Amino acid sequence: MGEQTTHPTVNIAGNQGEMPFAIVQGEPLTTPPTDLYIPPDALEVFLDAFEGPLDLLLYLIKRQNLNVLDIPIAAVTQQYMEYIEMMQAMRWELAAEYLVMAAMLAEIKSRMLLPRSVETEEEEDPRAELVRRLQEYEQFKQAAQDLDTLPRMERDLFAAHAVLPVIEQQKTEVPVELREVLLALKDVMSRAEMFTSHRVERETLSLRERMSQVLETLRKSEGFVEFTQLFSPDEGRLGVVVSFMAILELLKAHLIDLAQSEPFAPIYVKPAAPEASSGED
Amino acid sequence: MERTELIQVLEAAILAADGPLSIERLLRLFEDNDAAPSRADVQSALHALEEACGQRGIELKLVASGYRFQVKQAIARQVARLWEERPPRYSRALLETLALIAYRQPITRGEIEDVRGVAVSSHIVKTLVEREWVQVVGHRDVPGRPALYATTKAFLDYFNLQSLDQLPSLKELQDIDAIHPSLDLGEQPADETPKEAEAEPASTADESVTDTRTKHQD
Amino acid sequence: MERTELIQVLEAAILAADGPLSIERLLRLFEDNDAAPSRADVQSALHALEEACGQRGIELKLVASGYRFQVKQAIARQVARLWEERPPRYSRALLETLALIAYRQPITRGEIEDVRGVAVSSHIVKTLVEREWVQVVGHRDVPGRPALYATTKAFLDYFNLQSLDQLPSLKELQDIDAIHPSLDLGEQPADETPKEAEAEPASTADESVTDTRTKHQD
Repeated sequence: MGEQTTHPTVNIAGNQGEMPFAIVQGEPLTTPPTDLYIPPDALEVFLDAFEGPLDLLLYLIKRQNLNVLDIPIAAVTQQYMEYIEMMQAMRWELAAEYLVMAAMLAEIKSRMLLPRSVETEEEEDPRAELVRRLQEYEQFKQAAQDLDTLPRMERDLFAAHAVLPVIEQQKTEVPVELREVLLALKDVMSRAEMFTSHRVERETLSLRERMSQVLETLRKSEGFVEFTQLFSPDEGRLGVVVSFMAILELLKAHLIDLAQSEPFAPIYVKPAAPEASSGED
Repeated sequence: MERTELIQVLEAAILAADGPLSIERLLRLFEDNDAAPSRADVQSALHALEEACGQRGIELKLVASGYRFQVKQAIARQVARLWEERPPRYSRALLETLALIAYRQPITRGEIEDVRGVAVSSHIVKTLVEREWVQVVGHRDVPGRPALYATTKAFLDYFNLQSLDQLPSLKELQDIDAIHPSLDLGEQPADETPKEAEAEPASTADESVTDTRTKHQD
Repeated sequence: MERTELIQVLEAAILAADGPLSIERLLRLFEDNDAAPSRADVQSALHALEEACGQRGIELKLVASGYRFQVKQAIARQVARLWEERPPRYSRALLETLALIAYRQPITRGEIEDVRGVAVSSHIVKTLVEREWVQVVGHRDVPGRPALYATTKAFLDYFNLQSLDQLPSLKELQDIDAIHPSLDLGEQPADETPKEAEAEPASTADESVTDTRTKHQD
């Protein structure tokens, strides 16, 4: 919503013809209507231009260069009512706030007409509350305009940015706790419905570890490894058994091959691949 | 750490960051550094950086959440041509709501509506919250426990301010007593304002607008 | 247009833009300008700008789509600490992949995908290999010869384990919440190992998830 169409010029008297007050069927209305007649087409625009009854009332007062502190309540009320009636006649759904204001004005007007009782000291001016609200509203209407004129980002200010170059060998050492890994495994296993198995897996793990070790040894030696080299006697019988199981396991999985040139000759272990280390993934 | 190097790192960091950087955040850059600069070192380096911008197209600016570099206002219009889209404009309703939150915070939606005399659309509140200009800071302890809104640092940053103090001051309210001194309303504090207020109530508003505008045009 | 001003506008524009700016785009900034600089002017100004960076934390770089300022390589690492505040976290997908490699090694990517039910991104595998927690220990002799992944000593070291045995069994995992966070798992007796390992070593390695389940139901 543009400022031009929404801001009724605050200071009216003798200060016309700058910005169009509204555009009606292509014709700019540079002067806010000075009497109560508003072209029917303009009425909607007119109403849109106000942020509510206080805004409209403020406009009516300012238009006549009246002091907010000393509103001729009868005249203003009459004008306000005429707007409201006109709008109602056009069958626009008026926001309830406009009608509430109409009632308030009517009440103030009637209270102003009542003769003052002399005894009641410190009687409040019936307009006091209205004046307070009008001023308060005007205060923030102004504050909003001021805010709008502050230099602001995107419109008047632009932040300056430089990019960060790709940082060489930047190791992002993300800390991970084992517990997190285990929780992840638990999740994936539950998803895969693996927990129905009641097997004890601890052994399998040592077996699997050994399988990996055997494969790694093979990979590092880039070819044949003598069978016996895959065992380390200092691990004891247990270690030897696990190594042996691992080799059998790898054989069964066709991950390694055994080769022997003649009976009782040394047995060699090699990766099952035609070529040792090619094309990962 | 060498002062020259410090200045360079500060410049680069502020330029590389996604938003303004506070001194605290800048200090943390050197935390594990053996020769970590002191707060005073950093402040003095920032000062040097500010001065070094004299001949440059950008300036170092301190806003609510810290330091940022921004295009100098004098050439901002020229640079703005980079973007085809016009900058967003905000409706009066939104600006009035925002102004009320800024000046009266913390404030409920109902209280905003009381002043504006019309309902505040949820759309406006949503926009303000989404832009991170406004946040809910609590709830008023009345039936319905309405949310209390306040402005954020991002709001100040956006409007190039360091603190709420820097907002343009509100136009003074005038006492109706100025007209009818016999009627003591007792509500408003009876300060010295009425005298000046009497002078020309309507014009002050307009003047301040023009002031601000001309100030920021050059 | 003054050369000084031109340099300022170019600097500001390149810093304010969202991406690199080509000479053409920069020239368009002055399109309606009476004293619009020539292409040669702009180029010479850019050169001056480049030289002016000597003592600064940033440098002017020409990349494929144009000019941009970037933090000098020498201090980039220091500046990058701005983002270190929030320690990065590995994704669930990465942790699951790691866990599956640990428990099911040697394992192919396809097998990991079978269990997880979703594709494993190469990025994850790359991260794990770069971190040296996982290595390729061979290739499965099936079409495509997929790599077989296994965990490394560095993996054990990082998690303070002496061997994979110290990881809780799958069964124990079900009660993981009962496991002490410090995971002092080294107490478990190792002597039953051979017997049960004998039980059916092959199945776990090769056969699919479902097979394992059905075979080992008591």
